[in-house]
Amino acid sequence: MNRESTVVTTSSELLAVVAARELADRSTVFAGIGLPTLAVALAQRTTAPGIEIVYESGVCGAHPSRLPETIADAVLITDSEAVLPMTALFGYVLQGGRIDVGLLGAAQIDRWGNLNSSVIGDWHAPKVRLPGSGGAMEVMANSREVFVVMRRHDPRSFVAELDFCTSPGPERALGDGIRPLGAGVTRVITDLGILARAGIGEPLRLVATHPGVTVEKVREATGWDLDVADELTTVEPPTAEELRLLRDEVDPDRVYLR
Amino acid sequence: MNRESTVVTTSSELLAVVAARELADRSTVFAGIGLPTLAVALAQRTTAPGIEIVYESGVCGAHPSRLPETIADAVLITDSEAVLPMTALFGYVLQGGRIDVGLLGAAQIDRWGNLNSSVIGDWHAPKVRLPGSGGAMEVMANSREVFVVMRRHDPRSFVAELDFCTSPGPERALGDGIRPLGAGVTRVITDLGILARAGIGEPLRLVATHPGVTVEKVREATGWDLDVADELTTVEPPTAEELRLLRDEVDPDRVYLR
Amino acid sequence: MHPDRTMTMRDAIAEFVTDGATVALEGFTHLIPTAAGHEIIRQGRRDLTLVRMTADIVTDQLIAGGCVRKLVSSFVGNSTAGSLGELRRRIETGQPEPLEFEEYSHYGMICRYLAGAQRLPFHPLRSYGGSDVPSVNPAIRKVTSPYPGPGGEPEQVYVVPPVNPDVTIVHAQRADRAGNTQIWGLTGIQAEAVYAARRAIVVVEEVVDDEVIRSDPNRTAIPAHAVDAVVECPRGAHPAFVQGYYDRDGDFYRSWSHISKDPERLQRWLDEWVRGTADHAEYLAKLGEQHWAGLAVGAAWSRPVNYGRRLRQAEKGMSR
Amino acid sequence: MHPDRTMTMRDAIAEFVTDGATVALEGFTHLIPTAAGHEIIRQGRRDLTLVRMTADIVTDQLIAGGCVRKLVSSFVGNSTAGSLGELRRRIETGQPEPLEFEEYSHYGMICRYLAGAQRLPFHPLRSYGGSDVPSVNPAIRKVTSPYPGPGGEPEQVYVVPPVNPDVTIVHAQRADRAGNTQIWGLTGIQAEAVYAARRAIVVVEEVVDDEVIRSDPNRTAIPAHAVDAVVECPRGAHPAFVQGYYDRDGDFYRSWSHISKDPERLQRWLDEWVRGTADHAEYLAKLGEQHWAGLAVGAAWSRPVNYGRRLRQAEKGMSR
Repeated sequence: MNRESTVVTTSSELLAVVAARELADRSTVFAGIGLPTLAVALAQRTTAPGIEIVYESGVCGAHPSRLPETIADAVLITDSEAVLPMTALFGYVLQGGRIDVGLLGAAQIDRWGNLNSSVIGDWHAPKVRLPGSGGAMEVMANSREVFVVMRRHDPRSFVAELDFCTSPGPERALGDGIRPLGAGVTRVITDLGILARAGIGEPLRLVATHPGVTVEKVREATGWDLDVADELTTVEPPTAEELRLLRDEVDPDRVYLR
Repeated sequence: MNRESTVVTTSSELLAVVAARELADRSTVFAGIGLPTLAVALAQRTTAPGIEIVYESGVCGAHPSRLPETIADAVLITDSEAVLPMTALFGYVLQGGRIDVGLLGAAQIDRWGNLNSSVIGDWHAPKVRLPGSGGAMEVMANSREVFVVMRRHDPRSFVAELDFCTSPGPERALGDGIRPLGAGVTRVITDLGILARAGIGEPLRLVATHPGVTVEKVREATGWDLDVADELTTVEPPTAEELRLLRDEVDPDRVYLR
Repeated sequence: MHPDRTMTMRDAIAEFVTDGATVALEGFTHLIPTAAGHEIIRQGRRDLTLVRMTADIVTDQLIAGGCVRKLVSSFVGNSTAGSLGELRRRIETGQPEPLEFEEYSHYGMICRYLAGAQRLPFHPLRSYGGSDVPSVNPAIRKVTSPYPGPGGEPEQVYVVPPVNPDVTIVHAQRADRAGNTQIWGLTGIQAEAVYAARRAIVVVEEVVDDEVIRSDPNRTAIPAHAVDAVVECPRGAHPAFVQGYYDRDGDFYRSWSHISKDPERLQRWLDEWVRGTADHAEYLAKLGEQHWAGLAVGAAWSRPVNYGRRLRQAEKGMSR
Repeated sequence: MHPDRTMTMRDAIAEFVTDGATVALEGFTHLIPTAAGHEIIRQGRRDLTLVRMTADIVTDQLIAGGCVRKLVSSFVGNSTAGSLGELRRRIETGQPEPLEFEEYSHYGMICRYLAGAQRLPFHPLRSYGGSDVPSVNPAIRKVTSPYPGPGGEPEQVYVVPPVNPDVTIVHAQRADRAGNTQIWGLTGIQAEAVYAARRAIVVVEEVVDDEVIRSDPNRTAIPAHAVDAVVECPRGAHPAFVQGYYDRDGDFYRSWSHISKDPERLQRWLDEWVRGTADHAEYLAKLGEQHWAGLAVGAAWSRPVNYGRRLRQAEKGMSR
């Protein structure tokens, strides 16, 4: 193992560190496996010691003996604090409004944070059939706010028009006559920087870039005319301590770190 | 204990025996404590060996070490086959249509089998405030059919007009624009005899009297002009074996037998 | 890392039960939060809206204690043991002051908790068609289904509105200090009542170590994230029972019909047993240890199940 | 007295799964009824409507086996391990024949099961507002609440219709011969899927004695009255896991993306592993006992709880 390699930071490490910082002081996170696992585990050790991760499978207060490979991995269940049936997890916890931050990914995102995880192309004869909503639509509709983590910031994913809107933000809900319960996407963390929006009615704006990334590069990688915040900052690179925690404590077997 | 006293049959014994016979070949019964407990326990030993009693508390397949004193008695839980949360009991079992026969009592019943267990007098300023529906309304709405057991057949209980309709039969539901799911009350077992009706749209008719009870006596004890079935029969008195089972096996401590 | 939510009963009631609040107490015959009800009386709370499916002895006591302005319930009776004297007086005679009563059926109440826990605007159910209950309770309404009925006709169904208590109080066998609460025997509507509420107090027979809870996570009916206070109060459900801990005090249930029948006797009882005791420990001391011998239960242990543990590569050959 | 509902897998599938039926298979990563799916393929069922929240490997196999006309689902993917080749071909190219697909979100599916289990005409939920899913699925509709929204305005909410499968098939750790079924670890939506169905088949790792079930009645997720057939089929969830019995076969999940990518390879796989085996025992024999050493799990036993036993009068003094 390569304890001293803090100079070279991988994309997974960068995204996990940035996401962990954004989770500061949150209580409950609804998250999947992979990058979100790393981010929450790091947040527990740094910015949000009391944070609890709730898994779509129904597990609360997991104490896994190994890094889980799926959201339903047996190691998440054994030694956990509660395993809820799906009716309780989706009905009482998620729709009941108990989640501070939902972490989502998607194939496409637009300027309002609406997400597509269903199809590329026409739904009736798609070029690519993607997995669909799963619980993503519910995470979007019910979490107080949503963070999206995108490994690759490019115009194919950051689009002016979604091919299909699977998980709509509050603006689309309002347009459909439905009262939204959460703020929708408030943070998008990518390999180029961070987009953010304050809440309903605001488009995503570039608020920070990673060191060495220009505003021009981010705007070129974005399929719509991206606004830039006045107070644009540069993301603080991962500290040696953050990297040590990730590499030595959170994922020593390199299950998700690449 | 008085093994040979089959001559003198108490009212509880009579009602329990008649109810047990009416439960022949039914699979699932939703029942309370007291007379229903005796009737189902006797049916299990005679007319309906496979019958299962489901309690409002959520207990299925009880094997109590003693006769239970309430529908939630601890002896019903220990050694039972399943204990369901209330959402499952009322939602999936009862409203889901899994109950063949619901057993109910009431303060008042009318010719259609509509029941009052809420108030005597005006609801807003009642002479007597009764317990109310509990789950009775749901038992009525959702069981395939309902048997009512009334210890005392008199004009105060068998009324032309209910003071208040707590648990309506299907005719009232239809009148309210709601599709009924069950047949409502099909049997009323009393200390004078048995009233029955074939189903929706039929009033209760006298179909059997206990030995020594005249039709006139039953009609006088009924607050409406009671129809009498053409094929009126006399209830077969409890057999020695039925009484032995009740007294020696079902309720040897005389918890409910009086 | 884990929050410690343990509090004394006095502090929990003082902090989370305020005058005028909507308070749900749940527990169906089993696990009734009696001790919490007594503490509400001791602290003299007023104008509460009390939500409770089966309004029973503790409800009668809270009403007699002057705490309750409005009752929302689906069954008002002393189990199979008789009447609730104070409740009947209030409703039948309006003396000493009237009690507002909002009446439902059991499933109506369950659906209100379900809607509350799920942040739904309403919950449909197949009850109430033709009943007089909606005529005295305008909160029970109808909706037309957007799908045709079995004969192709438009289908109507009754609905009830959500209930979102300011605080729900339940009693349970055990919890850890963070609030992960385990219940066995009748689990009732406790989880839904807690999730429907803005705040939740869990009163337990025992606060236990984390490992106890974590050895059987399926037993956790209420996860810690839904709990605001954990109060350890052994025998706090008396006269109700707690599966595996103590039995129902049937004599007390029967005696309540007599105590509550006479308003002066009822007030004397409250003065002596509730207002006259500092807390539940004093109430228990007054009952006496000998009283509990009659309510003791024997052992009937569940068989353990294996949750499994992931083996390291080296262990795998050996395990078979 | 107790009915004996045990059957062989062959007989249960032959009796309860008919051509053209609506069949729900549930189990969320955990307890997937794979062996039942394979038997459906062996028996050559056609034109099924398959209802399954997480359409995964067994779904891809059933589609490739020619059994499925229509899929009702909220997630179509091979977990985190890649794609479902056959499902994607059918949807993307319509080859070798098109697959009807009715798309929902997870909670949409859950609410369909809830409505089905409760005989409700519809179930409301807070999803779908602004989503394109209702535009491709006309079964998802809106209802106006009869209660005003928080600002007094009329409030709309989406609803889904009930699903009532002709048969639901689930896998579980254990059941008694009558069908009282116990599940631990992830319990998912299994109980609702069973209650929503006209018939239910429960496939279990072990049929156990009544006393095992009755020592812990809270563990019973599905009571006997809801079950039509109990099939004992150890290791019947492979490649999925069964908490406390065996672990997930991650290698198989990863290999499925490759197998299913090539339609001919996929058919060869079905010929060899499903159509070419007489039953699940032969499938297991083909995998080999050694394969299971890699999936073995260690021990993590739950701590027992006391359900209590009522004491006779004479015992009461002694128990304290």
